[in-house]
Amino acid sequence: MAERVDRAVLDVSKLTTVGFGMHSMTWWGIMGMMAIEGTVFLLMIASYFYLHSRSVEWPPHRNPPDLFWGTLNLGLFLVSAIPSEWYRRRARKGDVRAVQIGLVAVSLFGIANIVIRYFELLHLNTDWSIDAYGSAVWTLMGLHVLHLLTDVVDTVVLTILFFTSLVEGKRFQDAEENAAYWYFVVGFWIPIYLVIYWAPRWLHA
Amino acid sequence: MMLAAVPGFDGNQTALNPVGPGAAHIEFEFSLIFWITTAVYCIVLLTLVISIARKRHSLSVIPSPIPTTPESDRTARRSVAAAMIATIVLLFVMLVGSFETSRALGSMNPGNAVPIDVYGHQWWWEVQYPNDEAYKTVVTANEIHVPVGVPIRIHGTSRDVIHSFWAPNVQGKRDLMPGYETEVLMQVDQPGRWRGQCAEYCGEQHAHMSFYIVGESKEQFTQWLSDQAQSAVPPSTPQAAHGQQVFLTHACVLCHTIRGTPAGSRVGPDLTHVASRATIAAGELPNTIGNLGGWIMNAQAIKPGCRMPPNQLPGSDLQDLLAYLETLK
Amino acid sequence: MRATIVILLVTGVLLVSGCKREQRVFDPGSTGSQIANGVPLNEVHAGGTVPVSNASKYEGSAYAVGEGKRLFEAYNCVGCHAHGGGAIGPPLMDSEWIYGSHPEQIYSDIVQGRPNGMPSFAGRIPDYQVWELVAYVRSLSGQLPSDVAPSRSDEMPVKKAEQAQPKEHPADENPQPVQQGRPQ
Amino acid sequence: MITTSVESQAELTEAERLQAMQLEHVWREPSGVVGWFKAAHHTTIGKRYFVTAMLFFLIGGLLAGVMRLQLAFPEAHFLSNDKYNQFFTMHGSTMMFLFAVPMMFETFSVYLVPLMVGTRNIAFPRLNAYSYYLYAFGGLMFYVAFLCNTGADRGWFSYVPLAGPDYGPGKRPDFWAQLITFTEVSALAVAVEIIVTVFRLRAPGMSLKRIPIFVWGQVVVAFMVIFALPGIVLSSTMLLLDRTCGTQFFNPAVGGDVLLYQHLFWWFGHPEVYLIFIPGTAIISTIVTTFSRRHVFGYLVLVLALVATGFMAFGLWVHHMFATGIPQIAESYFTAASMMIAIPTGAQIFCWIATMATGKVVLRTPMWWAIGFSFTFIMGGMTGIFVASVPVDLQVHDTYFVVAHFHYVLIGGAVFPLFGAISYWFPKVTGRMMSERLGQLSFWLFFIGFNVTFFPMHLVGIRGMPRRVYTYPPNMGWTRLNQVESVGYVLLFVAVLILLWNMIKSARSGVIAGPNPWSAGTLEWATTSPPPHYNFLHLPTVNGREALWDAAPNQPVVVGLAEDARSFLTTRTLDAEPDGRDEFPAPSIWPFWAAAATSLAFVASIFTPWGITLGSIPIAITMIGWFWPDRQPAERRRAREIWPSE
Repeated sequence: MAERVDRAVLDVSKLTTVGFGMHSMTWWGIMGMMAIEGTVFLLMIASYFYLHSRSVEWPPHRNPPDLFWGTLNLGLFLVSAIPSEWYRRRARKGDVRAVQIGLVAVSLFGIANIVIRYFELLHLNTDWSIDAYGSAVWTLMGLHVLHLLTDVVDTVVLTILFFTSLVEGKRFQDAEENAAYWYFVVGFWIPIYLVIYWAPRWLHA
Repeated sequence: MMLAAVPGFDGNQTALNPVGPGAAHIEFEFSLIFWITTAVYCIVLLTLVISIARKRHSLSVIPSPIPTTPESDRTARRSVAAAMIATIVLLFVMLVGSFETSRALGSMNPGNAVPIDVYGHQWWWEVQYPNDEAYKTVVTANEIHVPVGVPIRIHGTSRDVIHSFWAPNVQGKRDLMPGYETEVLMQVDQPGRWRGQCAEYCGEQHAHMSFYIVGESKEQFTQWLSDQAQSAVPPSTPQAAHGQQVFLTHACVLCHTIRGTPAGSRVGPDLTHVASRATIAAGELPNTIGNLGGWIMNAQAIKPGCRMPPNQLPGSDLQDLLAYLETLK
Repeated sequence: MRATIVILLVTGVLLVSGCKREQRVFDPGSTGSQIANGVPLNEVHAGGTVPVSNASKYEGSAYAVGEGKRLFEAYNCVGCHAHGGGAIGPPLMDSEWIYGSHPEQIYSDIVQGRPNGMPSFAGRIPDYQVWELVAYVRSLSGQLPSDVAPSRSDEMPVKKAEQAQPKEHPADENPQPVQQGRPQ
Repeated sequence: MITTSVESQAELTEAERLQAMQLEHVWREPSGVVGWFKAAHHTTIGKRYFVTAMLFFLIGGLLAGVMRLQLAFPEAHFLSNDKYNQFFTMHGSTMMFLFAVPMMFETFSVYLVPLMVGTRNIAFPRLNAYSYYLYAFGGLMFYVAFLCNTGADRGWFSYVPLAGPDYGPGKRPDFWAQLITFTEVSALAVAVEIIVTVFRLRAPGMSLKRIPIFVWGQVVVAFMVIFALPGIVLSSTMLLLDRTCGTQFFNPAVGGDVLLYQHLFWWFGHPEVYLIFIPGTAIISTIVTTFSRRHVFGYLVLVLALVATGFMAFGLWVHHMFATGIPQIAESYFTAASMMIAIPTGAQIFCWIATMATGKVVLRTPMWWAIGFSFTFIMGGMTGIFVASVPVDLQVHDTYFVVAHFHYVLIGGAVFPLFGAISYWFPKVTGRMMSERLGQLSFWLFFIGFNVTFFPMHLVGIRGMPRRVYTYPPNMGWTRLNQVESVGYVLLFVAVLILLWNMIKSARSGVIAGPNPWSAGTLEWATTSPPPHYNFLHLPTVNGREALWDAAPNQPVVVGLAEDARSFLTTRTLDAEPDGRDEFPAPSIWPFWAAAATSLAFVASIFTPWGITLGSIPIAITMIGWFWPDRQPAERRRAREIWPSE
């Protein structure tokens, strides 16, 4: 491109157009979202314990949620991190096939998580309209369900996208960030799981 | 140091005219902060104006930026540092003052305090003087009689939404919240009627939710308390007798209590000694027979949204009812 | 643009219902504040007249229904009817209506009283409070729109919030509102 | 008239003219009605934010006028108590959620930050458009509700239980809660955009210590938004759940707690105040620098002060709850923390004074607003110390003293800088100067009117007048002062009208400004006024804190970005060294549809718990439409991809 010779220039035409992690815009966006939603989760957990501090019995004359389904889901979440991590790394290499397989796998995991989540909700042994404890448990659960659903939808859409001819560098970035967001959903399930399933047991004792 | 001298701040609902140790402590801290901040404000803005005036430049031309070096900024740097130090010192002074005041308020001796229960309602104050013998418990409304020079322990909560109990001449405010029991220690050193008002927005009639703290000598107070402990006097005149019947056969009885009669509902204020109070409608109207009549006929026109329904009694019934209520000294 | 129109339409609907729902009449005026009495509803009487339309005015206003809920406690209706489930008095949440489920009928139940314990409020409370009670009582069995019926109370939850109450279908639901206020 | 020094339109070479045409073609905003809804350039969206926020400012001001009329006379019946409660709640909520934050944060950061850091557009432009539409729809919903007598009436804080299911009949508090949801989503979106813009899109050479203070201010605010708003996200959601789904968060009878709401609300509410005036102080730093004709004194101190204020803001929320009777130890901590806030604020003020004292002060209109700011904002800070001291607060809390205090802080700290900023950046946005005469006239009227209106509130507050009362008894000694306040309102009103008139008139017939009428130092002045949609013909590089003042004789420009696409340069966060090339998405109608779908879901959820559940389906569909890539640009990008070599 024609430039006046006397004008000092900084030529950037050799810079990469595809970047991962901190080099990708989307990564920063996702980080922002996580910061926001993470704060919501933390404040909700804080509210849970605040309500506990204001009550005599916890949970108020009823059993804590049944452990089975929640723990099962926890296990499933943790396992799902393996294919997720695998396709995340392959995405950095631009390996379409691997990313396709990984995304399909994680989508299936996600759907399984949702199904199990349904049974979890059936075994919380409380109701949101009974008392503040019930409200807190259900809201905490609801928040996580919301993220789970959103991310599974994202993943499915991205999976479909990866079977079209629209695949390009940006899509691999998306794939990587999708994995990152999945870790967020998985990661926050651990504290929430502990609060919902174990806090009542420990606080009860 | 005192700001109470300032005209306009000598009213019966102002923090700067303290009539008890609580408000007095606060007034001291208030004045301390007032004088410091006023001085600082003047100095800072004076400096600002002067420096602008000295460095003012013509408007027509915007001069090109002037180069600055660490050297050229040395004096500025020193003065800013000095100003910062001064700020921190003064803040510290005011902070200590604040802590001292809090401590003083906290250390008001609760030992022999007179216990009084206050319950916030939309939009009036229920006042109780608890007594070990329940039947001697005095229940009244919107008027808190206290002996002068004796610590009072106000024990309060709310029956509905959040209200805030505040009589500035006596003590700082305290919120009355559903689900919470709270305690305020206070003391009135001057006889008189000190006005208080709800200070937390509580709905339609938040503006008309006031009360009076009546400081009186120990004797007067004990006298008043024993009077209030009595049941209502039975009606002596036929008119009053009929008035009582009106009361018991109309809506009144559904909400109000008159001890010594079948009327025992706790929805509205206890009227056993209503005639002994100076105001009605939570301090809004002087307790005259005319106001009382208007209030009974259509409270909604006076205090829209309040819980007292209109009662369009036939003229004679109303007269008798009023006559009866007037006997409830 | 189109979506803005959609939004405007939605809000337009709210506008119509909203104005009525949010109405807060504090001073019921001379008619409303007349002390209710037991006269037959169809008989014209100073302030005592109860036009059929009157009910909707109260059943449309969330504030009026809320007041009704408060009076239901204040006037100790709960004493016999509990919070709608019934105890000494009949339940008010079901589709069973001994004296009819229409507002005018419930009005006269309250004003005239009924055999076996239902006292008459005639000559005691003002007309408009009766209507507020009527509106609330009908909300107990889900007869009112859910955006008008009260939400949960700040008490021990003993039943669904009125606004979440499924609509019961009384036997006399469909026939025209009775012209004659007296129970058939 | 003024003579603008330094670079007026440098003559373009033939090559540059072609380049300009090419960029103009690539970056042009879609035309037509539909195109209007596709627009995604930060200057376009920024202007829309400004107009909308200004509109709400006027409406809020008018509400205040009606209240002043009601309060001018004791026991007045001009407004019923029911109406008055709606008016003061609408006034507060409008000024906080629909004016102050969208104006001081969204408007200014969206329009100015990309220009100031020297890039072509804001990060995530489509999200930016989405945030605007949500904000607009939220305000629309709130006021349509108000028009049908469903105006929020429980105060801008809507404390439970008063706003709760048992004491807030109808749908008024629900609309309030959803307004919160609307505005918080848009603010959060912009916060993310600003952080990424500043961290990734700065001009080469603009290392951390060269970022303009204004940009620093907006970054601090963006972070505060991210961590503060979740507080009210939760509290308003809990409120809505309690009201519509029968949850028991705030029902003391079954373990609920009314203070939980206050804690969550003020966790947001206190930072809220700071994120309203931090942009204000940042604007003042900018104006003072330009009109003192020198680099600002104590750049580092100013930046640290902003950051410190941001952090401290989260340690003070309880000082709004002193009257609830909290433990002594907590009291002491929050008193100390609240007073400490005076240190960073004081530091900033001293630095400004030092800047003026060692510079050449040019008293143009923006500078007058800066001076007015000092008088009012410092006063607000001083009364802030009263409020910070627990014992004193127990007397002044919820009285007109506090009303006076926060109007001095917020009008002093936000509206004065805002009006200063308008007269300062107006030439950049419109290409024309504002009338100096009218500008100073409106300043003096506003300054006097403001003090006449709000100073007496201190006094009436100390005389015991509580807030949020729709009337007062005649014998309290409050009447005269209230009447003075009402008169002051008229002055304020006229002043604002003159300002508006000045804007309209100058936009049409003002003197042509040229790129840099104030010969200021920051990058937004390095391009034409108004800026083209590609912002800069050559992306600039930076050599100092005031890019234009410190530019080297032959300051390099960036070349090598594809000009047939909306491409831009990313730089590293710390040293702003070039890092990579990327491409902005094209304008699209989808953000608008997504916003519409979201709005429908929010409004529906006021009336049925299913609103969100079912409403999420159209949201999902529109979002997918939004993110689904177009074939042609995808192929072009793929053709030119350069992958990192690992």
